Amino acid sequence: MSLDPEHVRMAEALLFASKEPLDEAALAERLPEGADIPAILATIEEHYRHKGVNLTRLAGKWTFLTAPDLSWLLEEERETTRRLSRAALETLAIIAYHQPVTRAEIEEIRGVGLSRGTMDVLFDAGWIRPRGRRRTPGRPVTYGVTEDFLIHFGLDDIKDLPGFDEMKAAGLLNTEPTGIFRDLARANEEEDSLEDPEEEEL
Amino acid sequence: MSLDPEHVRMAEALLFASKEPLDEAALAERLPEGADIPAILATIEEHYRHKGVNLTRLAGKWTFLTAPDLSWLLEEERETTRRLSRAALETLAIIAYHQPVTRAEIEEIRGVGLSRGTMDVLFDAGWIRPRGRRRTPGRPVTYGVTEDFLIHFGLDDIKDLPGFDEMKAAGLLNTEPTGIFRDLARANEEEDSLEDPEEEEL
Amino acid sequence: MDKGSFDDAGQKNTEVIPLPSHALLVDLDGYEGPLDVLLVLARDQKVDLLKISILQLAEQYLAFIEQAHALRLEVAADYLVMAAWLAYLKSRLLLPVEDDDGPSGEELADRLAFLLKKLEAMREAAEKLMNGTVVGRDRLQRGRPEAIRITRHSKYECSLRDLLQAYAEQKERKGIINPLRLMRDTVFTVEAALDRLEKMLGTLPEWTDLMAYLPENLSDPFSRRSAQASTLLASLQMAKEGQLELRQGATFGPIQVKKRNNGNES
Repeated sequence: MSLDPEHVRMAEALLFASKEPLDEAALAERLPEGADIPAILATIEEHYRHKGVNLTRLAGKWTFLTAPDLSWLLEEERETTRRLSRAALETLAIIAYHQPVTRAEIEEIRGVGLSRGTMDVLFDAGWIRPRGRRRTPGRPVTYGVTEDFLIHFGLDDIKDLPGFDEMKAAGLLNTEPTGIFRDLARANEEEDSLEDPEEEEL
Repeated sequence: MSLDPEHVRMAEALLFASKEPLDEAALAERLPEGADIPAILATIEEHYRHKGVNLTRLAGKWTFLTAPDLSWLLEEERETTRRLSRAALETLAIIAYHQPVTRAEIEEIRGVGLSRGTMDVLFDAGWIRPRGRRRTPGRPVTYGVTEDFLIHFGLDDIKDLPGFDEMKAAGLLNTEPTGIFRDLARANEEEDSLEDPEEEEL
Repeated sequence: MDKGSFDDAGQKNTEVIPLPSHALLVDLDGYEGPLDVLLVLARDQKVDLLKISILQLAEQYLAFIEQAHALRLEVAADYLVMAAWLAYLKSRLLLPVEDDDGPSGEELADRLAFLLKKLEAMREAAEKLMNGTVVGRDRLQRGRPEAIRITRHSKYECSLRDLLQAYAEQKERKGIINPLRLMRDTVFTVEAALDRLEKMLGTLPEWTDLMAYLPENLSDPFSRRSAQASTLLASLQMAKEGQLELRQGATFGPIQVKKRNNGNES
């Protein structure tokens, strides 16, 4: 049986304009009676096979899609400069000073739950990474900062993070001492040998 | 010079993928350097000329559209078009054919004051825009149509408006005041500026 | 204001039926000013507008205004100004020219005819535009555009000072506020709500009550309230990310959500 080229044109237009992929029944309903839908689709499929767009079957329905080898054309990379939210900043600081630290510990320190986006932002920035699992019930993941973090903040080593007194001396802080930084500095020195014995690698 | 068929595929993919018309610069930016964009477009245009979708030039940009003769088929996909009042439609036509045109000139042609809503509707639809100021006393704002207008009405250029050349040749598109009903126009302007004090702002 | 509305395609526009003049009086409001009335009257003469008898037209218009007065219809000022102007034009046309200041009656008549011609041209143009090829109505764009996927590489700005200050401030704040202890078992977390919403959203394409997304097995009122709050927060988060749309018909009314078609994200 020979195909009516008009039917092919109609199917082409419908498949192009439709907001959803169309199944054969939907096409049959719109095309003149007696149109040989499978043959029409086969013709179009073959015709577009080597073009920039292909007729593709998705879940039993038909739609035009960009040829897979050209999908890179539709990708664009953009760089935007953003500021960290307060929550992200605090979380990052906690991870830096307390690493390896679990999510629950971060929440404990901040006194509020961590929203998912906060950690995502820090991962996105490339500043934190999972370090291993704590050997406690539930084996929670621990987090630490990355090499990028050190590079960004100009630190050779995580131990170079200034303690409170130094910061105050340098005029970086105007908060009154609460003692925590001293404890913290000590805690870091004691616990934060780089390969933490408590950790196992992920 | 022979065309690289891969370039044609790429342009095809880009034009198919985008709902908005693309200009040659946008294509050139995404295609490999040295791609002969006009030749590629000419090839695609010709290839699709008798298909269910055609490559069409609108407002100087390129896009695939369903073939004009298949309009009847696409009832379901049709977008609901905006209902325009008669005043709005006439005003739109006057702006399109006479641009750049001032509010007073529109009123002169229609012989009636423009109610504020009329222009608002057209701005809202994204079809008109302020173009500048006329260098006459009072420096009135002039208006013109937008690219969206051209695209919506399937025009490549303002000169493609139906009957544009004939009207122009017949002098029907001159905006010089006819000098009659000066009283009438003045009566309208005064009335209008009362309800509409910030009209002069761009 | 604009009384005469078009049908969407604007077909109605052109059907300016040559009405007998008395019919004009019935619906004065339907006219777009005096020129519009003149144009309708002029079409009665069924000649090119440039060859029209302006004298006859002026008489018709004046009769029209008179009748409106007789019927005590309110006639707007600009219609009256036009009547006065036409009365003047009529006298200029009928009386021999005595002085040479200003344009002659014939010149004025020609200008009026030209103005009518212009308005008619615009009216026809408007109609042709609406009856022409309209993209979105007669020729369609791609129904499922494939948006250019933008991969954003965010570069975060943050100085060491920012970081340390945040840490110090946080520590201080915590010293004042008692840590909040969450009752983990009964609390339905925002994360859980996000997961649940994301998984379920695709299955319900239409506007759906947000509360339909709550887990079913919530027995005690506390869990239920927690789930409600978390689900609302999750939906706000997802709306912000452009994944769904939210609507609320009235204050305290049900909040509805719908998956957003991110088809033409640019």
